[in-house]
Amino acid sequence: MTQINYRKVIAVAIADAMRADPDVFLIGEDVGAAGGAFKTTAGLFEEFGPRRVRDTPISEQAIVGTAIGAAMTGLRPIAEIMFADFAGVCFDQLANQLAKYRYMTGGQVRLPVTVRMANGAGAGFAAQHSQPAENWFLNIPGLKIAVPGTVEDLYGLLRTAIADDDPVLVFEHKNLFALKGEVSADTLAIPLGKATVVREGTDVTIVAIQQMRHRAAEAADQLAAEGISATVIDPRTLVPFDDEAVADSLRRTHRLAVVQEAPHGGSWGASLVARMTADNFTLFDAPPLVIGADETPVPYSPGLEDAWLPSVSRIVSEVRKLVTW
Amino acid sequence: MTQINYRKVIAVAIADAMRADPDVFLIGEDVGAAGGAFKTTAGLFEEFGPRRVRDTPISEQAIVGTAIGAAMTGLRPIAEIMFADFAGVCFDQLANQLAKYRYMTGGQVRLPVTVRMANGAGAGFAAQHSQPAENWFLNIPGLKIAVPGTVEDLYGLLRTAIADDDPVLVFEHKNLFALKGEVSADTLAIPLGKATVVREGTDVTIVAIQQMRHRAAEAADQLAAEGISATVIDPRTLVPFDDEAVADSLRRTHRLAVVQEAPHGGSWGASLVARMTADNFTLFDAPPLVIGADETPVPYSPGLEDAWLPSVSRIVSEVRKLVTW
Amino acid sequence: MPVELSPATASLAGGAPEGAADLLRQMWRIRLFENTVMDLFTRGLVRGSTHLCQGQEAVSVGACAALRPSDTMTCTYRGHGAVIAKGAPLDACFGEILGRAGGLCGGKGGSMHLTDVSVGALGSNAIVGAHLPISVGAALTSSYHGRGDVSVAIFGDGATNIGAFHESLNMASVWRLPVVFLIENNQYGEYSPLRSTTPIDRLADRAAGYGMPGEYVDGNDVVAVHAVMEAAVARARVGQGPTLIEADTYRQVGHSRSDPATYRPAGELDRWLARDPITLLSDAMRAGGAHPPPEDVEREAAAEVDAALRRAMDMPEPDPASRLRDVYGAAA
Amino acid sequence: MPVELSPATASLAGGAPEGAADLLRQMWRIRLFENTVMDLFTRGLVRGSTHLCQGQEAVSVGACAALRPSDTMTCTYRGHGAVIAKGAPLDACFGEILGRAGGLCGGKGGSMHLTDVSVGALGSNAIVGAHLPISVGAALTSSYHGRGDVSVAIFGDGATNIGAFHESLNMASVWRLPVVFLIENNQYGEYSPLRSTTPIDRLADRAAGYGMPGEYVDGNDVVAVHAVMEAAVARARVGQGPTLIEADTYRQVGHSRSDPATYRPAGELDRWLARDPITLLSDAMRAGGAHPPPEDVEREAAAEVDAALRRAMDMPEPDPASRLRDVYGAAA
Ligand SMILES: Cc1ncc(C[n+]2csc(CCOP(=O)(O)OP(=O)(O)O)c2C)c(N)n1
Ligand SMILES: Cc1ncc(C[n+]2csc(CCOP(=O)(O)OP(=O)(O)O)c2C)c(N)n1
Ligand SMILES: [Mg+2]
Ligand SMILES: [Mg+2]
Repeated sequence: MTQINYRKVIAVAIADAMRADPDVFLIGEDVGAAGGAFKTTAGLFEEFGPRRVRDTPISEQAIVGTAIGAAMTGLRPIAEIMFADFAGVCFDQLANQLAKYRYMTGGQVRLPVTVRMANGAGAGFAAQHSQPAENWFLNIPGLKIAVPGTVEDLYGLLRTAIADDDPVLVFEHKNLFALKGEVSADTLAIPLGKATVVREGTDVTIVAIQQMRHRAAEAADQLAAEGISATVIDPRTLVPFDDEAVADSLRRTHRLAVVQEAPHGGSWGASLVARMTADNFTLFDAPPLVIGADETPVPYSPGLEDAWLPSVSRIVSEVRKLVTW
Repeated sequence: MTQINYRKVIAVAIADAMRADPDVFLIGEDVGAAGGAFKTTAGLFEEFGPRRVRDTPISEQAIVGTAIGAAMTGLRPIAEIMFADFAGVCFDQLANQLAKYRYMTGGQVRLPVTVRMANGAGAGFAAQHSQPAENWFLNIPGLKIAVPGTVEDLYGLLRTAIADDDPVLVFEHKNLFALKGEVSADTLAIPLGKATVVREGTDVTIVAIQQMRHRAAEAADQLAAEGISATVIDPRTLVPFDDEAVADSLRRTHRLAVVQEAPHGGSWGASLVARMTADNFTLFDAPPLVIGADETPVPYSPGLEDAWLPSVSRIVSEVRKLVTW
Repeated sequence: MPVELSPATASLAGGAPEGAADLLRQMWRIRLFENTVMDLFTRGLVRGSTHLCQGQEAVSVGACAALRPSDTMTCTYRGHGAVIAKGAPLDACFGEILGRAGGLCGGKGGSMHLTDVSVGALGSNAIVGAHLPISVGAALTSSYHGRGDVSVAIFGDGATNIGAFHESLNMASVWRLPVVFLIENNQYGEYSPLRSTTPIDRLADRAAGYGMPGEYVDGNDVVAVHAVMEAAVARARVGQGPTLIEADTYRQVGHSRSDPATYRPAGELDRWLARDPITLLSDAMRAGGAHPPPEDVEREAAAEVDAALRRAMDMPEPDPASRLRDVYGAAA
Repeated sequence: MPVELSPATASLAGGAPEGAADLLRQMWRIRLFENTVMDLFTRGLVRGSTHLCQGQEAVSVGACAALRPSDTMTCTYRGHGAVIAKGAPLDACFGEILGRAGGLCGGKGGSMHLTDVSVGALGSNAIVGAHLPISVGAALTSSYHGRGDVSVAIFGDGATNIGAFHESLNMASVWRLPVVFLIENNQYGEYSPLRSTTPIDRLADRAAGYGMPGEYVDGNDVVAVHAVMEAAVARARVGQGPTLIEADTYRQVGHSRSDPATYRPAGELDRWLARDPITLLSDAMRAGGAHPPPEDVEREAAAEVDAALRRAMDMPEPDPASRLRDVYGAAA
């Protein structure tokens, strides 16, 4: 298989899903003729036409609501919310409708809706276009959440999300668009709730997603040079979450660090730590650590944003302290 | 001072604030002539008139946005969002505007906006009118969050919120409306970020807010009868959070249980546990525990909703297990 | 503001048309259902809140009579009437409000969320305006498959001021989707009279801003509602796009169970009671000497409602463990 | 869709009015500012994104010329022109886009969030439609204090389809607040031509749905924009409520820095370039033999922009620790 990047694999996954199932369609602002604001849906309009690739007005509530109504009546919509931050303008549709409709109706409807959103900081887009917005949805049962950090995971999780009968939010990290990878037949079958072990080590378990997965892996390389052996785990989905993969590693390392792009309050990292300390208390030889961003909005200026995001060197130094605790 | 209930003290606090500062005004759906959907603002329209007590169309985005614009230009708005769940339809205004405006402009504006919302489960309002929505805002730096659980705290925190130069979300728990209490001169001065110790004990620290604070206190009574001595702490505000009060108690009890109305993922309880285990790891003699609701939307039927919410007996039995861990 | 309407409007002036008995029967079923629900709440047999539609029956009955079973409908927390009019069984409706296992939603939804997908009642929504885009989505499915099914969203006057209304009408019009937006203008949003929240007199006029037809109809005249809906549905079915309809009516009861509705101007309720939709149709039927006579229709409906309530009262409470089901379909 | 406009419209046909040189100077300052920003991005001196307004200068310049300093204005990510027109200093605008400590927002906001509260430029918003209710709030303050100040929200054609637009216009009208809603209709929302997302031809027509006046104006004719704004502002100041204005113009550049704008029909750009707002005004001034001549105005503006850029380039980077400030005002 040929190399492809994180940006381009999106359209490949969507096209494959659309070819496989005539009920799959794509809806969003400029997803069609223009190929997407990030060019992540280029070529789909040409192949599938305006019936299945629909450019919308700037109306996120209508986009998500339309996807819900279409899903309820048998279609399998993929809705794009251009930047994850814009989930704010359709939050009711996501949190009160999409997440709850099946439950409130006692299971009368299926909601196979995939909502794709470009996520995350590090590209100079400032406070309203950079939030790691996956954390907004953690306390809303009914939504599944995928956070792919590689080309393979993005392809595989997107296919899985589209095929899943429940709502799945797929966060595409916009600072990973240039990342390269290969899509093979295996990638098709990435289930929700299955972590991947990025590297194996014995001294500490580092859990990280998306942009931070890569920084964590780089930090692990540097730590290895110092003789510190780190496991790096990417859970790939936050709901469901593969607690067992983390616990399994903890049984060997007895130390846990979560690296995340978000501030601490209400984050997935904090929730993971709370679950792990509740369920695997005796495994810990040192305090669990969450390495995250400052409790501020995302600043614009490059120097400020770089300082805001956990850097490789900060990860290295905090993990080093953890290991020697 | 005379007894007053949680429902009625709201209008007292608002009236006192409006008398003290002519720039304070109230805006929301049916807050005026009708005295509020929960009758929490009764009498204000009669005293202050339509200029300062403004009934709005059903337009939550416009309500919050108007409050922001008014605050930025010198007023001190109190905006009511009738049910906290409706924060979904104005989430952008809360999360991307109110929380970030000061920061994005480099501190050019003050945003003394108080947003009041009726919160919580237990009254048979079903999935779209019962969520403990305070957890939606934890990963959004820039918002302060008050969760008063008594008449005194509601009065005091509402006054403090209105006087504060930053945005404060005040969650009023609708299952506490009948709760009685007294408002005295002291209550005026409840700062944000200052917990209250509901009862002192030596075996376990229970942290809980609003409805669950009362259930926790009742559970503590029952546990006391069994010889288990529990401290119950109500943090009263989630942002800022009085970590020190919890840590201080942990130094004596070495055991922590959070009782919350919400599911675990992304909750304030999980975040608190993660902070405590990171900062006070050696204090723990047993795994920290979060007693919360199921990971489902709030069901309607009384039997289902009662099973969903942590009950006094569930708190008792889980804390009992924790203490003997 | 609604013009003062004569006791009988044009469509009923010449007597009741064929099929009037069916329309009357539906209105009685709803009226008596709602009266019974009110009674259940008053007796403390139900907790939470409920929003009733006595006086507004002509809107949902007239509208749903213009639909075929494969057409879909969404509505609000004040949707008991609409869900019944679309064909949901009365016993399962009662059962849901009572929170029973045999309720439409197994007791998970309650009064504000009556849903019966099997008859095309796609859901009652408790967030003002939120179901409009969902109906747009149902219309999209119809158009996607070329089915000719029509989707109807029924909502209140107050909902015309929320963002989702605007986005839905615009998108439906751009895409010429088969959806009808039906405003059940009962003159109030909670306790606020329409004129205090809305700067125009005719809500149907908002249609122009979306390039779609806007129709106004006497919402207490079930035959007139039916006629205007039939025309809108016919346009939608053949691909001519959405319509906005304003049906003027009146909420004869409070907003919710705790509301005594003291904010109404003196005499207003009486004026509207004189134009009660059931009375209007019954009078027209009597004038034409209809068979069966209206009294028989009422009696049969009452018997049906009573029997349904008894069945519902016998339904078991849901198993507490059932609260953990139906969050996800696929394994989570 | 915009009618084809003649090269010079009515207001400029008789030559340029008094004050034309000031309007021209503002347009040149903005044009050259934007050209410079484009150059900074092309040279990789700025990261993130930027949205420029070349070709649209007449809208913000004409609008802001109708305002007094205590009047307020909000705008979008495409707001450099509006913020400059309202009076923000060029060097601090450059500084902000460059992310410098001396930028308007200390480097925290960037290109999409230029804000200068001291001159009434209350903020540039990066969420489509989100600033409309904020401008309603500023108008509320004015009316609360009886100040007579007017609040203006400038936004794009695409923003007229989002919920916040609807809620804002409705509430402003119900309360007759002193706010002007100004649509800068540049024919596209990102890459989508207006007609593909909006089912009506004249956006100003939406005003009727809110019971407020709707005005259409040639947005490339700065004098015409100014005139229609003055009338709306005058109405607002004396308590006659809001106005919706649609100013037709054209985005001569791509949506954002990465957009080559290949979706434009052949010839469209040329037709609009022929009606460039700066050219139109300059021609009218020349026809009237204006002093100073347009060339002098351009030259002075260029010198001013150059000097401002140099000052901005000399501003220091912000202290990294400053990222922790300005979240809260009171201690958190
Ligand atoms: C987004 C949102 N805001 C507010 C409410 C509270 N609320 C429930 S019903 C209602 C009035 C709705 O009025 P209208 O649309 O006229 O419908 P009606 O109740 O008259 O049928 C309001 C404000 C809500 N449910 N959702
Ligand atoms: C709520 C929201 N949805 C989508 C976007 C992405 N977006 C940025 S600009 C833009 C187009 C806006 O078009 P218009 O209102 O005409 O303004 P213009 O850019 O033409 O000035 C879009 C869709 C956004 N910023 N906010
Ligand atoms: Mg109404
Ligand atoms: Mg535009």
